Amino acid sequence: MGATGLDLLGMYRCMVRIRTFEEHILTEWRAGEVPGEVHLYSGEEAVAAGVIANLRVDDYVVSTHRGHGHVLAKGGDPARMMAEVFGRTGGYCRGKGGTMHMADATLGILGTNGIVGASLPIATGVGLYCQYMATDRVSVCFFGDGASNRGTFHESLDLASIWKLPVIYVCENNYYGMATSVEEHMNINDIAERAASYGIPGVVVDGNDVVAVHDAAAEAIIRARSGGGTTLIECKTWRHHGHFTADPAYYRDPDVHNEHLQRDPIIRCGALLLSQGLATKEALDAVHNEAIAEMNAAVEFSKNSPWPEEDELLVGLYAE
Amino acid sequence: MGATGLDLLGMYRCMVRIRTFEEHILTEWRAGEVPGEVHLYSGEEAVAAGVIANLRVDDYVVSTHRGHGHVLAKGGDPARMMAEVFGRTGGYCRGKGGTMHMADATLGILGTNGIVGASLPIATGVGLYCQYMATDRVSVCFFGDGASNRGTFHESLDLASIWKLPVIYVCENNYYGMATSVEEHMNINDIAERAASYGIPGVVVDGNDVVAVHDAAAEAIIRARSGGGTTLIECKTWRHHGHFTADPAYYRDPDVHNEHLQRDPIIRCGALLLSQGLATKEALDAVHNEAIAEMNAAVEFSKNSPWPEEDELLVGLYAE
Amino acid sequence: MESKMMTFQAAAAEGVAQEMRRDPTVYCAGEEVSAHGQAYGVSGQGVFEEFGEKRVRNTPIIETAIVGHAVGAAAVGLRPVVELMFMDFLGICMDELANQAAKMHYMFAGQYKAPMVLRVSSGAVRPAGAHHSQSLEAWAAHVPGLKIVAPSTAADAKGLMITSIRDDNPVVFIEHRALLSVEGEVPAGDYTVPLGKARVTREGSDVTLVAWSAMVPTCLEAAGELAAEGIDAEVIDLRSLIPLDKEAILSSVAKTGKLVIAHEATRTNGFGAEIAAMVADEGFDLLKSPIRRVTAPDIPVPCSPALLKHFVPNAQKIRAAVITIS
Amino acid sequence: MESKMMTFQAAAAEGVAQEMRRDPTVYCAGEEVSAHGQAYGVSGQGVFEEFGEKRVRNTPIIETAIVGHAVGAAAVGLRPVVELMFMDFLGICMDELANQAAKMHYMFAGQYKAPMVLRVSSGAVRPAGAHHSQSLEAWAAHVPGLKIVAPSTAADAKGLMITSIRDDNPVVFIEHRALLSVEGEVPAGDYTVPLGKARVTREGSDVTLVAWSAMVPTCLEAAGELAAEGIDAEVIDLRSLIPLDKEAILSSVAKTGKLVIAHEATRTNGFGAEIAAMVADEGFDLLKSPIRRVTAPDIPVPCSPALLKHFVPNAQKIRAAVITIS
Ligand SMILES: Cc1ncc(C[n+]2csc(CCOP(=O)(O)OP(=O)(O)O)c2C)c(N)n1
Ligand SMILES: Cc1ncc(C[n+]2csc(CCOP(=O)(O)OP(=O)(O)O)c2C)c(N)n1
Ligand SMILES: [Mg+2]
Ligand SMILES: [Mg+2]
Repeated sequence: MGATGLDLLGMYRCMVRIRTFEEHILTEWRAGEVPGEVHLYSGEEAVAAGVIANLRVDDYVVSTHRGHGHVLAKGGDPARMMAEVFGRTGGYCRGKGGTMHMADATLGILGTNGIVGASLPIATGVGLYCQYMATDRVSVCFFGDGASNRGTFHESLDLASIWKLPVIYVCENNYYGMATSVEEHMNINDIAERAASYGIPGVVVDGNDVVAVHDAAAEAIIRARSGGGTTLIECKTWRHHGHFTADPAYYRDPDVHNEHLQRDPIIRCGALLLSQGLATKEALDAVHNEAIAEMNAAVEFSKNSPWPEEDELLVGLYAE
Repeated sequence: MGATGLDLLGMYRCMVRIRTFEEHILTEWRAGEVPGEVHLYSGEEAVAAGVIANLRVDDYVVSTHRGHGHVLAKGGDPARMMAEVFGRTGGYCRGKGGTMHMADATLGILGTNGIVGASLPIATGVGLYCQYMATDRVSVCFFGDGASNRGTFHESLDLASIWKLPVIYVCENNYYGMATSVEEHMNINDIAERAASYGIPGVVVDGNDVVAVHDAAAEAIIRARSGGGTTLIECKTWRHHGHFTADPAYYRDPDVHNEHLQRDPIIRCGALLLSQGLATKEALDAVHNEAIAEMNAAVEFSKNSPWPEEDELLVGLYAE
Repeated sequence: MESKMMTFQAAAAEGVAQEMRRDPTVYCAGEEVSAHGQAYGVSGQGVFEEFGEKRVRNTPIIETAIVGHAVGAAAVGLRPVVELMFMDFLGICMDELANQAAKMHYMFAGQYKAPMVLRVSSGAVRPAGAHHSQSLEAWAAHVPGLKIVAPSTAADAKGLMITSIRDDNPVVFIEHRALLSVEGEVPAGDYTVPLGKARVTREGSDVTLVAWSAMVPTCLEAAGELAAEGIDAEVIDLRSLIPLDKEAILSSVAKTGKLVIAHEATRTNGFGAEIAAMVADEGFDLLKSPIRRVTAPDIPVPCSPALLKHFVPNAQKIRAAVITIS
Repeated sequence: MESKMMTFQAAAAEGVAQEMRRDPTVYCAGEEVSAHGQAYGVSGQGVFEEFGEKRVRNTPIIETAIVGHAVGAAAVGLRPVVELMFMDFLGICMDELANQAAKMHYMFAGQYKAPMVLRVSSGAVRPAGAHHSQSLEAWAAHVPGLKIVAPSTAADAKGLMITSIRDDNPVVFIEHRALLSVEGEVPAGDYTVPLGKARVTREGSDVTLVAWSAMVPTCLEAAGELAAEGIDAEVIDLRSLIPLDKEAILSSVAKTGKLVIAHEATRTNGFGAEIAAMVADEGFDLLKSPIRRVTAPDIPVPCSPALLKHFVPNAQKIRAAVITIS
């Protein structure tokens, strides 16, 4: 399947919005406006955009510490996301959650998550719900290369495979977990190989090629919707910044880094749109400008959003 | 490699001693002499005997809830083992441990273990010791098919593979974890396939053929001793009794059960010894008779061994 | 209300079955919960036969995923009743329980909740060794967002089970193995027992004994012995640890001025510590004597029956503790 | 003894490095402990450069195997110093810690021991959310066989680290992130601080404040404020929770008759409960007023700095608690 028939411009817009959101956060973080550290998604946009382009609003996404891209792609409101990162009451969780605990129940977003590898069992249970209720919905689980070594990976894929659950496990292999490279943390090249341990399909895709990601995910999701069960998709990608905002990422070879930057998914997608005549330069510029305006507004909203008051502290421990 | 050059009779004796030990326990359990439940190793003797025949006294074994076979094969004293099962002061752990917590530090036996899957990380650390101290010792880790789904399996093999540790992970696939069959608990046929997830060799062997087990283990152990790292060996075997002493194992198809009983590792090994002229019928009978005498004595010892007194209760929480 | 004699185990199963009939989103999952495995698990008991493998789901030996998947299923609309064969395995799934299930509602500002029940069988009964005997409720008690239920009677096993399944929060439901075969009158039908309401199992005026789960009958036994010595003990069955019925404890101590807490868990930082600390703060002026705790000693559970009998607190030890403050 | 000013973090690292020089069986392992990762981990700090990757071992993100492998390595002869990047991850390795490391010596009747140190960074400092802020020492305190160390000064960080590494038992070593950059005089050379010996950080006669880790400076601050109001508080730094220096607490309470315990962990079943329970039993006759606990509330740690500042107990709250019993 190629780019035709796809809403390639839609995916382009999605990626640009993610990138712009993240870069705005970085700017604000450097200006001291953002409390704590943030794990930016810049560079990995093709994964969220390509996979989630296949989802309906009633499908589910379970995300990670590096999760803004997933939330935005699933339809998250950048203003409420940004305000959550800023710790304000206008945020998705009124500031209680923060960047690593940001959810939108109306969109089936089960939250970014502070525990590496925690998304996998949760997404498995969500997949059970989809199957149990006899829906054709799917559960999409994002996790990193580092997370793929955790026991939760193994147990979740085992369970999903024997129960034939409609879960798509999407590994975002950005070649590092913090400063630890894939070569250091596992003894194989392709995480997708691990699918064989569970008798499910495992696919490696170029995670900087939004079309390739889209197509691999489409296949898996169509299969899952129709009762065909679980898939593991490994997307090879690259994070443009350090592990989190404060990390200068000196541990990465600058030459390798630059090489990877050449494969920027947004630039590639833009070139494809132009070369296939699917969009004009002006149209692409408009996408960028709209995103900038949107994210400026999100920052503005967040800065003006009130801080939570002390009387919110004890609210909401239990569901009543 | 065939049976020649092997101490086949020694392995036979090992298997017979294990079987006799276990059957004595079953008899005593039925007579109400054994407190609690016991997981018998009967039927799986070729695994312990075949693997451990390759080990030296300074090598290590990490065992499971179904661990008497491993302890005996590594040189454990049946009287002290039996007394431990009986809860007496003559036991390896003075009765504090019981059947699932039985160790002999002088023989490198790190204990049977009550937590399914707990042997794997422990054996990994033992393997690190062997490598760190620049020895040519190895760490052998036993675990069941059911245990191979636990997160500890995944994390341990990942760590051992990247550190190239001299650990041999021996999966005793007896087709069931309690009443749950392998088909129910995993979506693949051979657990050895999971080795590919860690870039290490994975081997399937007939776990009722002591020679096959021996040879597969020999290859892995020689490799590990010389710095060649980790191996996963899957031994397909069968437990003759239920999951534990009280389990009638109605969930197993009697025909399948009987078929498996035909492959009794002791009978097979005995036939091989006879056919190759390595032992006479009388010699084999003598092995059995000696084992019976030995285990009778172990039972006797255990029954006469004093119960621990209350003043032992608080002794030994901390190492001083 | 109509009632019948049944075991604790059957009563808990009846509670589960009734809820499964009432609410199609309730399902069970765990190791050996299906047809064949009922010899091992605490649940099952006819439930599998009625509901089949869609709703009574046998799992591999994967405690992390048993609890972890339940969090996801619960968040989006199911009501999982999952189980650990032994409470000793809690450490394997503590992250899922504490960091995911318990925190979800607060952390997401109410957008998600995790209505799930984690059934755990606890206690040192048959000699089973250090990994199959523990009572670890104190770990859960230190996790804001969980509820903890620990019935001592068959009727409560049913009534609290139904309430726990209907609760919109994660509930750790403790079934002590010594109680499973104990019989009692159990109300039929839709019988619920609220969480956070202790029961005065025996009224008395001289000393308050607080317990839960299998220590309740042990306290009653001790109270019987004490009565013969002229000491009139009140026995409080907490039924749920979280929420804790502080009022019941404090009003009893207001009457007796004396408090002894009994639990089978090891001593240091057991849940008895929380009760003692609460009373030493909020009920200090009511107290006439030191607060005693009768607990297992701070050791792993020994296997030999000869040691095990000294490990588990018994009526004699409770009696002796009461005597020291009488 | 010669000494020099250094940070808590550097002092802990010096303790580790000295032991590594002295004893070749001591090694470190954990996530991001090697050269590149020191920006993230609490350890490292020059240790990697000196000892290299054999003895400072970077691991994948596998907390279960980090702790689990350490148990095996320790049992046969190494002395692992392993770490969790955040104490919040304790639930991932609780089984290995509680069922294997802690039980080994007792369960095997002394045949094996597990001399290992589990370094954990704790506390809510920068806004990092519910999974990167917790203080979970109470879980470990309910596990017989573990020791728990929680220094509050740079000197203790070094002296207790050396003692912990030499201890033949598993030690959970808590390093509060708020303390890492705090400086203090640290004795050079082979400086050890015994476990189980609390320190009276400030003498006083009116009330006893008991704390550990980052709550010690907070209590000192509160004591300063109270002094201005004519209340003379004694501040006890426990330094280790297990073993617990009961004597130090009881003899202070014997003097003051009043006890306030401060900890950053959430309230219910925190380690403060154990201290209160111990004193309400063994020190009841010494007490003149209710025992107060000043703790975090029973909620997940909120992320927003606007809420976080109300979550962590501060000097004002400690002062206020003291006032209620003064
Ligand atoms: C269980 C757990 N261990 C460690 C951490 C600390 N940590 C946060 S992100 C991270 C690296 C994750 O790597 P990867 O899964 O590859 O995701 P990436 O950051 O590359 O997107 C680590 C170790 C954590 N949050 N949770
Ligand atoms: C972590 C854990 N979960 C569950 C159990 C209960 N249990 C004991 S043995 C067993 C089955 C183990 O199956 P397998 O690994 O195949 O070993 P086998 O008994 O067949 O030798 C189970 C579920 C346990 N002891 N530990
Ligand atoms: Mg990564
Ligand atoms: Mg098996």
